[in-house]
Amino acid sequence: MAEFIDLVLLAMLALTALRIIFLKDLFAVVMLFGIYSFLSALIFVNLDAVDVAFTEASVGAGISTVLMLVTLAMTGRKEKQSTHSTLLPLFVVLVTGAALIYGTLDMPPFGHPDNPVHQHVAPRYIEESPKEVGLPNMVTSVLASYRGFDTLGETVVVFSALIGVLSLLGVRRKKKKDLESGLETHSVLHVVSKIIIPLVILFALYVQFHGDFGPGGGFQAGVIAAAAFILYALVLGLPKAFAVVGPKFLQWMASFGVLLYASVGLYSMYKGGHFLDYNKLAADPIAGQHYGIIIIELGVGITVFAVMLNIFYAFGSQAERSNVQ
Amino acid sequence: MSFIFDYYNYWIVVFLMMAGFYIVISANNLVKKIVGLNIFQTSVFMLYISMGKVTGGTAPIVVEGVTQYSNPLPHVLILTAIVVGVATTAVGLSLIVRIKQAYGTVEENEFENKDDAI
Amino acid sequence: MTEILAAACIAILVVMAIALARAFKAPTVYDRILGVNMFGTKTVLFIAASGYLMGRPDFLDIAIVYALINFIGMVAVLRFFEYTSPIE
Amino acid sequence: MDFLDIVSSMLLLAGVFFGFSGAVGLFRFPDFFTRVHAASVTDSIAAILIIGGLLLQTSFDLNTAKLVFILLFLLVTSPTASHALAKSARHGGLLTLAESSSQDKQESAK
Repeated sequence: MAEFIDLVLLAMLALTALRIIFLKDLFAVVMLFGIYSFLSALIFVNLDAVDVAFTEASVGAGISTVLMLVTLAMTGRKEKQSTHSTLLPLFVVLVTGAALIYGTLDMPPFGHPDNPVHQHVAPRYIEESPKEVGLPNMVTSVLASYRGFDTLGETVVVFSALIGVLSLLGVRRKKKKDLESGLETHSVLHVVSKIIIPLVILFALYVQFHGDFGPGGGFQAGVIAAAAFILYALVLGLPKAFAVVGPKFLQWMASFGVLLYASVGLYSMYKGGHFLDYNKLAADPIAGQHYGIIIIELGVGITVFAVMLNIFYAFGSQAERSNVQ
Repeated sequence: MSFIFDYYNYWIVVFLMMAGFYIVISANNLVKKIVGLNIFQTSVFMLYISMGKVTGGTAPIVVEGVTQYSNPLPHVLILTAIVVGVATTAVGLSLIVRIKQAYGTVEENEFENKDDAI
Repeated sequence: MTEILAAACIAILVVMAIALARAFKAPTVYDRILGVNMFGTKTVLFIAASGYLMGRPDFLDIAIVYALINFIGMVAVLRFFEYTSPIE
Repeated sequence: MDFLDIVSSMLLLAGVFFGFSGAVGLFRFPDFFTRVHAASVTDSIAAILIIGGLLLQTSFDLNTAKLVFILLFLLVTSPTASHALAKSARHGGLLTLAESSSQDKQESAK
């Protein structure tokens, strides 16, 4: 049954990609790209990667699609007819694709337990991590503990993306009369959003602190909390969202999250261990691992929340300005 | 039939990768190019997750009575790759917005011509 | 019971495919948004049903995220659609 | 198969039937507003029936709470989304079938 679902979903994914190639209406392209992200998340669930599906559904389908829609609001929605010939790209793609298909025949068969990927480090993670780290979710163990240094790097990359976007666009506060929400007439939407936003923030907190036991964690929770505020900004307009959490405050929050993460590493060095060696944080190594993982997940969550919301603010204030002019 | 099931995921991955690649090299519009890049990126994610799947295994979260789990390592790599991917997408889109403000167009051939005029 | 759940999953897949077809080819842009929205809600139901089919129903969190992101995507489409000029 | 299972499978199949009829309505109905009607009404009833069917499968635990949360969330957001979409379409100048046909008549009368 799982194979059959896999077959159908992958076929739908391929059809969606094919349709995106031929569509000229960019608005439709972005909507289909949202569907594409949703479908790939569904396939990740089917292939047992629930944490990845969680991330793809919230980050890929949510934030990317919203950012692309804002960009389209500024750049226009019609793609002009291409001037160069399509024959050469088609030829290149077909040749590369044929070579890659030939290459896949050397791959080990899908899903076989004896494949080389499953031989070396994976069995150790599967068998030892519940004992060494004490968490049921192996993905969180590997992400936060075994590969904690890597995750620190990823958090810094997300932070520097914020710096890049802000230095390119910047967030400017506008005079109130310039900014008019396009959805001001939708009263039903106002009421419903006000009801569900607290629920969404509650759910984000659940994802943040339940990530050790089920799917979830700092990355996902940060994005979901940011999505709640994005909904607020979409429905009620940017000035009201600025009044709740301003861009300046978010910049402080983003750097605070990264520093929180790094300070855990420094503290463990102070305690006599290596950088990010959580075993030294408490007398009992397992308890130390728990403290370390909760704090660094919190740091990741704060950074991702602040970065995603601030990027949306930057795009949104540009869109409002180009709309007013 | 089992031959098809053994390689089906990889073939779809190659197809998606080439679809994204085709959009990137043939489209003039920069937003569409970003969509193509994202499609390409997702196909790579799909390749990793397909390799991590073990038939008969289940998601790598400990439950009682299960011994066979899928490989957690690709999941970790891809989880962080998705977040970094959206961060780079955001930077790319903000570059597009700046290009629109500077040249008044986001079509590749049009602003190349304007560059020559300047 | 497993057969009923499997049948329900397959039927929801078929409904998803029809909604996808509407999103591929639509007479007006609003029809396309309608198809995308219907696809999203049916996906939520599919995840819930397939969780029980596969015997790991503790992944319902993902269905909640889907429902949430689907709604926000819908609001964003409506919000920014008004900025762009229609072509159809 | 005990009583609960039978009720649950009947609910599931009924929900699937309504979902399917809504999908057919997306293609068969003549204008946009009737299509919104077909999609949104069946969306709600299918969500109630399918999640109700799944609820009978749970022993009373965290999963029950999550399913109820999903159901409430869908029941609040899905009609709201349909309403906002129909309202936007109306403001965007889309006409119902009756209006557009009467407009056609007026134009042919001129």
